[in-house]
Order: sequence, then structure tokens, then C-alpha cells
Amino acid sequence: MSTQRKALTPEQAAALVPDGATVMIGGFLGVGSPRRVIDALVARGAKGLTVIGNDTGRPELGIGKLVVAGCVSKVIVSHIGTNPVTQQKMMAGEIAVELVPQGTLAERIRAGGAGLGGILTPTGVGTTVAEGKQVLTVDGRDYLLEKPLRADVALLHCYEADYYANLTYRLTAQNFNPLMAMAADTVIAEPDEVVPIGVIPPDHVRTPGILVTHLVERPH
Amino acid sequence: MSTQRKALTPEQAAALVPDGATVMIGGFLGVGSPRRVIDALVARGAKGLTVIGNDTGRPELGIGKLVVAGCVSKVIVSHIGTNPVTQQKMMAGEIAVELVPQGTLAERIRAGGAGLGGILTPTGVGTTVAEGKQVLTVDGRDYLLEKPLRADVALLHCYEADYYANLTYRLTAQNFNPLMAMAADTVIAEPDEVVPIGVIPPDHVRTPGILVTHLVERPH
Amino acid sequence: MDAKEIIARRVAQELRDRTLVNLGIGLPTLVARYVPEGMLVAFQSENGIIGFGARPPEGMEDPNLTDAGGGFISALPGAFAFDSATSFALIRGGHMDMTVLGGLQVDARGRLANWMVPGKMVAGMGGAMDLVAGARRVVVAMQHAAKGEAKIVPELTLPPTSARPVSLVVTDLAVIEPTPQGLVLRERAPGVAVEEILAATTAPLTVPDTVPEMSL
Amino acid sequence: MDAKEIIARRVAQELRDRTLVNLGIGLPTLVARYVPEGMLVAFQSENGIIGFGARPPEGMEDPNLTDAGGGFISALPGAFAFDSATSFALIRGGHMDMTVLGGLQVDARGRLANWMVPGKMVAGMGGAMDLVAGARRVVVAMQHAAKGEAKIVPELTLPPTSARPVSLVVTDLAVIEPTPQGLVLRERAPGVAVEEILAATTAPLTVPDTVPEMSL
Repeated sequence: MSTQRKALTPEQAAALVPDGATVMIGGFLGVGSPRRVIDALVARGAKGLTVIGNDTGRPELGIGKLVVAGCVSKVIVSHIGTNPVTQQKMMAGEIAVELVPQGTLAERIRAGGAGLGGILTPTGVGTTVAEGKQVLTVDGRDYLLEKPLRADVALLHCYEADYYANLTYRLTAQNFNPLMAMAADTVIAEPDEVVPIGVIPPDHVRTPGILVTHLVERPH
Repeated sequence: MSTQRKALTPEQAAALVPDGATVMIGGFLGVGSPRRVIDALVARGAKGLTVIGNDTGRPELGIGKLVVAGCVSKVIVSHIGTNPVTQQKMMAGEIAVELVPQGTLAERIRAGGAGLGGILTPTGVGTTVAEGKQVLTVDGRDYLLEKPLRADVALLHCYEADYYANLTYRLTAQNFNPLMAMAADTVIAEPDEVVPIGVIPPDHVRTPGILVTHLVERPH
Repeated sequence: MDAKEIIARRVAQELRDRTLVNLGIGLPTLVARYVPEGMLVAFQSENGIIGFGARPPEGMEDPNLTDAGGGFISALPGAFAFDSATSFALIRGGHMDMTVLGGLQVDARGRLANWMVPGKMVAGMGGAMDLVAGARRVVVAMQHAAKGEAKIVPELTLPPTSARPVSLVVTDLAVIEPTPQGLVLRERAPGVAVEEILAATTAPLTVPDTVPEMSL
Repeated sequence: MDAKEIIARRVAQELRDRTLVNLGIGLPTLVARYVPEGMLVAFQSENGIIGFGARPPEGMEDPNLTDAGGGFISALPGAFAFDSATSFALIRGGHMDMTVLGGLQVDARGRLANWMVPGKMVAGMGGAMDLVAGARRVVVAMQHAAKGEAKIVPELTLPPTSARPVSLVVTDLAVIEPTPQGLVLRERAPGVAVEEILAATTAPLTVPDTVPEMSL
């Protein structure tokens, strides 16, 4: 086990995200997003981030806050329909949007964390998603070769953490968080609760502490 | 949710595995293998099975029992070193052995269950494992294209099941079981314990009941 | 009965016992209200749960338990929560018996477009492309026409969601089945004449001798 | 000190604080006994656990808790149990800081063979090919020679485990480092002369001016 971690404040965590970095952010319409670290990034005035996540939330929610605050130069997401600001900034050329089917996004992040060179998916064959991608035929069916995604930093939300930074997730707040925990050089987890080592049974841990580089303190 | 299942006896479960079928069997050196269904297959005198699993156990343990009893014509496994009978039968031409690196085996089964056409892995490049396989270069690194694996039947061991056949696994008895649960047409789970619906929290279920076609009764 | 209720009630007749079903955001979500009595259907929400129930009473919501549209839900006994890779392994791997999706256009080959209008609106495909590629049956639930403009068209003018044809299209006017020979009119909404449907459809539509009224 | 203890003690010096390490079955397992005082190393067993401890007392074993060799183990506080896909995602994905594996042969290019002897013995690669392909550092722990026959050879005669060279070879006679320029002799076992090592090695071996004795 890695040694016990000192929990960081959200501000200290945000300081670990350099301007211009590629950042994975967990969550689905803000549910399971690290809200306190996002707020700290906005407060710091982070710039030029490439954000990989499911969606751009809403203007006042999740990744949407970073978009509205002008912290983001590019997003790689499956959906922007719930945040009109993303679309306005895209039309104005202020933000680049790369749309990825949600299941493909999940597999690409997983591949990045699992050391795979890519995966073959039937999703997107015959659509604009296939443009520029290799099509492979396996046993008579066509698949797109989709490449792995990795990031400089992953910002996660979790339910419980122990002081090794073993993590659990809760219900639909899990979503992309455990996948992103494996696919970034620096992994920062924002827990709702921190418990002593040994409290979380081995079968209930979903992300092991050895993957997590920094733990944020519990909310006050 | 699928409706409540009537639990089968191990003999009834074994009767659902046709001679000549391709069968995935969970377990790692017998730990996490469905022992009672394996015993019932031996007792029935099953024939001509192609078994996909991590290893062939020991002569008196796990998949090894099926090998010794002559139920198996082919195995697709990562390791046979702990069962000298497998090697003897292989040398005698009585059983075909396809060796697959353990991590590749896990990913191929996962791909079979996840609808992927294959995965690219660096494992096995430049070895005999690469023979006859397509090598793809992604961002300057070579990978083998490994194809998905599926089976007619998956035989699983689990710790708890509820009567929807939601499953949990225990410690190192988990191994290949949750992957195989997604990759076969018929999925039979042998639990150590059966509990009422609602007892297992949603975050602790590892295999949902909708994937499981048959549940074996708890041990007497 | 308004247009949405007609569509939701008719789509609900496509549900089968002991199956796994994904309902898209918006109109398709209404289908859950009309599950036939005694039928057990497991609904998946692709953000990570199978077996969810209605929105809890005011003040009893859980911020970590929502549907794919961000609305609060509850968990039924025997529910299963999971991550996004598992969610789409279930969808792509052939474990999803049926999905119900909204649509912007369906064409004569049964192809669906539902995620962007170039130059006007970019929502993103979310999980729709995986659902159309992976679910065993794909049912489109949509208004037959939008502001007088046909949505069932000879050839998609919007970017397709998948090259694979959908299984069935249910609108407030009709039930239409894409076949290798083209679109076939299967049912009419209550009180709607075949001529009315043809007038609101620009794609070629095969009309069998009898086109029964939906039985809602 | 017997041969195995020399090897295990020397390999243990390669451990680093706060790292994730996989020990192969057999000789490599012994390394866990010699973790330097105060150092925190997370050991993974590829069958599905990080953070395991010694075999429990007789009668207190758990049939669902074993190492990759099938031996009973215990779980330490903060342990993590997982499935085989996660296990090898950790290994292949670059999250494994070091692996220690047994060997049948290592050649001048640093390539390892450890899973079969054609016509004689087929064990299977188990997790070895993934470990050699994915772990950041690969340390081979093996006897220097087998029944008088050299195991460190000019070119593998057995099927390779990976095309990738290993990081370090530790034997009962020596520590040898594969480099782009070939194998380099880094250390001698206590009381072993360089000549003895050269005589037991058929691969070309670069001998620096000073070859210190292992400090065990």
C-alpha cells in the first residue's frame, strides 16, 4: 500500500492542474463531478484546458462552469446539448468541440488506462464519426479502430476514500470516474467522506489507492 | 428486473451443457470455479467440451477434474503447468491446447461480452503468440489484434446471489467470473449463498441478473 | 390523448416480459408509465443504473442518483449500479433487448438521424450511436412531422446516427416498419386516415391492404 | 545463505517505497520476506488482490482468498480485490512499477524465456507475457545455471516470453544488466569470482573495471 496521504484543500488540488493541460473530469451532467475542485479552478482562472468528459454539464453545473468561465479551449465529450454556452463558444470559434459516442469514449479512456493500443467498435461505422479512422473487418463485420485516450490530470469525485486513497463510488455518480482513475499521470480524488484504512472491505473498493496521486479533504 | 428464478440442482444445471459445447468456466486454480456443477458434469460423463478458462487446475481440482474425466477435447487457457494430465493428454493427441496470455484472455472474453470486434495489445508481439495474427502499428508502437471470445455456456461461481440472480463475488474467487457472465448465450451461476431481492445494495452487485439465465441452488 | 401520450402508449406495447430496455431522454422516458400490468421490464439508464424508480418526494432526493437527463430517481429492490464502460458493454454487447430513441429524421432505408442539425444545433450523439449499433431492437419515438416539415424522408439530410436501420418508428400518426423493401405503414393513430399519413411523409411508404388503427 | 535466499535478498534491494510490485510464483515469492524495514510496498497477486499478507493459521484459511499459486493468504487493511480484466489493466497499463519473474533463459539482448521447453514441458505463459510487456521494470530471479547448463545464453533457444528486454537479472552468482550494448556484469555474489561467473555464462558479458560484491 502507498502510505497515508495528507488531504489537500480544493485550492491546493486546483494548483496541480497546469494551464494548458489535458484534464479528464468525471461526472454525468455534473453528477459525480468533483465540484469543489472545479470551483477552485474557476476561482484560480485556469486557462487553455482540454477537458475530456461525458458532457459539458449545464452553464451552472459540472464541466459547464469551466466552459462559462473561459477556462477551456477544447472539449472531448459525447454531448453538449444541455449547455448552450458551449455551442455559442463553438460557433464563435472560442472553443473546439470533439464529439465522441459515449460508449466509445468510455472504451477509449479504459484502453488508455489498460495499455491497449485501441479497440474495435461497431459504433459510428457509416457516420461522420468514422471520418479519418481505420475500418477493420473482423469475421465479416466492419469496426472502427478507436485509439486510447490519456490525460495529464484526472479529476475524480468519489463517495468514500480511505487514507491510502482507496475509493468507492455511489450509484450513478460512478460513471466515468473509475475509468479515468487509470488513464492520467496525476489523479486527484475529491471524496464526500474519508475513513480510516481498513474500513472499506477489499471487495467494495473500486479504485485502488496506488492509482491516486492526491486526495482532497472531505467537505466541511 | 427479470422475475425471480427457481434455483436448479447441480445435475439440472449440468444437463443444460450439451456435449460438444464451448464452455467458459470461471476460476483460478479452482478458486472461484463452480465445483458442484463441475462434479455433476463429470458424473454425467459430458463429452467433447471446449473449455475456456484461466488454467486446467490440478488433476483433482477445478477444470482439472473435467480433463481427467475425459470430458474435454480442447482447452483455451493461459496455463496448464499445474495439471500434468493435461500435458500428457496433449502429447498423446487426446486434447488440443490453445495457450493465451492471461491478460489477453481476459480482454478477449471482455470484448466478446462488450460487443467489441477486438482489442490491440502489446502482449505477445515478437513471440509465438503473434503467429497468424494481424500486427497493427498505432502511434509508433506494435500491437497484436486479438479477437473476441464467446461461448455457448458460461459456468460461474459467485458468493451471493439474490433471486433476480444479481451476483457478488468474494476476494480472489472473482477472477474471470464477471467477464464470462457477459460473453455466453447461457449463463449458469453457482452461489455459495442465496439472499432475498433487495439485500445486496446496488453498488455491491457485480453481475446483474439480466445476464444470468440460470441459478444453481445454494449448497446443502 | 395528446400526441406524446399516443406515442408512449403505443411504444409500450413493444415491451416484452423479462427484458432489458433503455429509454432515451425526453419523449421516450414517458414509455415507462405504460408498462403493461404484470410485466417485468428492467430499465437501464445509461449513466449507470438498472432498476430505477420514480422521483423521490421533495427533500428525499439523492444527489448521487439521477437518470441520464439529470432528473432525480429512486432505486428499486434488486437494482444494479455500474460505471460507463459496463453501461456500454451492456448496450454494445447485445444485452439490451430494446432501446427507444427520439428522432429528427428517419429515411426510406430506416436510417435514423437524431444528434445534430448542421449550422443550427449540435447536441452531440451521447449514447445514441452505441444504442443504435448495439441494441437488439431500436424503436424511434417521435412526432410525425415538425412544424409542417416531414421527418420521414426519402434520404437523410442530417448526419446519420448509424448505418444500421431501426426496427420500428412510432409517431403520433402512425407505426412504420423499415424493411429491406422500404418503409411499410403498419398502423394508424386513432382517427387518422392513411391519406393524412401519406401527406405528412415524403419517403415512399408501402400501404398494405389493411392498416389497422392502433389499439391503445 | 542458500542460493534462493541470496537471490531473494538481492532482488528485495530493488524494491522502492510506495510502489506496486508483482511477484511470480516460486522463487520470486520469497522476495516478500525481505522488504526493507519501513518501506511500504503494495504486492499484487494477478489472480485478483493488492495488499495480501501471510498464510493464516491452520483452520483459519479462506477458500476464496489465495495467491496466484493457489496458496492461502490473508488480506491486509486497505486491500483491494478485483477481476482478471482489472488485474491485467493494472499490469499492461503501466501501473505496475516492478515485476519479479522466474526464468529458463535470458539472452544477450536481454530477452526472457520462461514458459515452455518444446517437446519436454509446456507450462503456459500464464500472466508472464503481460507482465514482461507491461511492467515498468522487469527483474528476473533465477539460478545462474541449471544442472551445469548455462541459462544466460547468446541467443534464446526456447520460445521468448516477450521481445522486450528485461531490466535486470539476479542469480545466485551475479547481478547482470541488459543494456543496448549487451549484458553487463554489475555485481558478484559473496565469495564468487568474476571468472566463475564467466565460466557459467555462455552469453557475452561486459565486465567493468570494478564488480562489487552484493551487499546483503
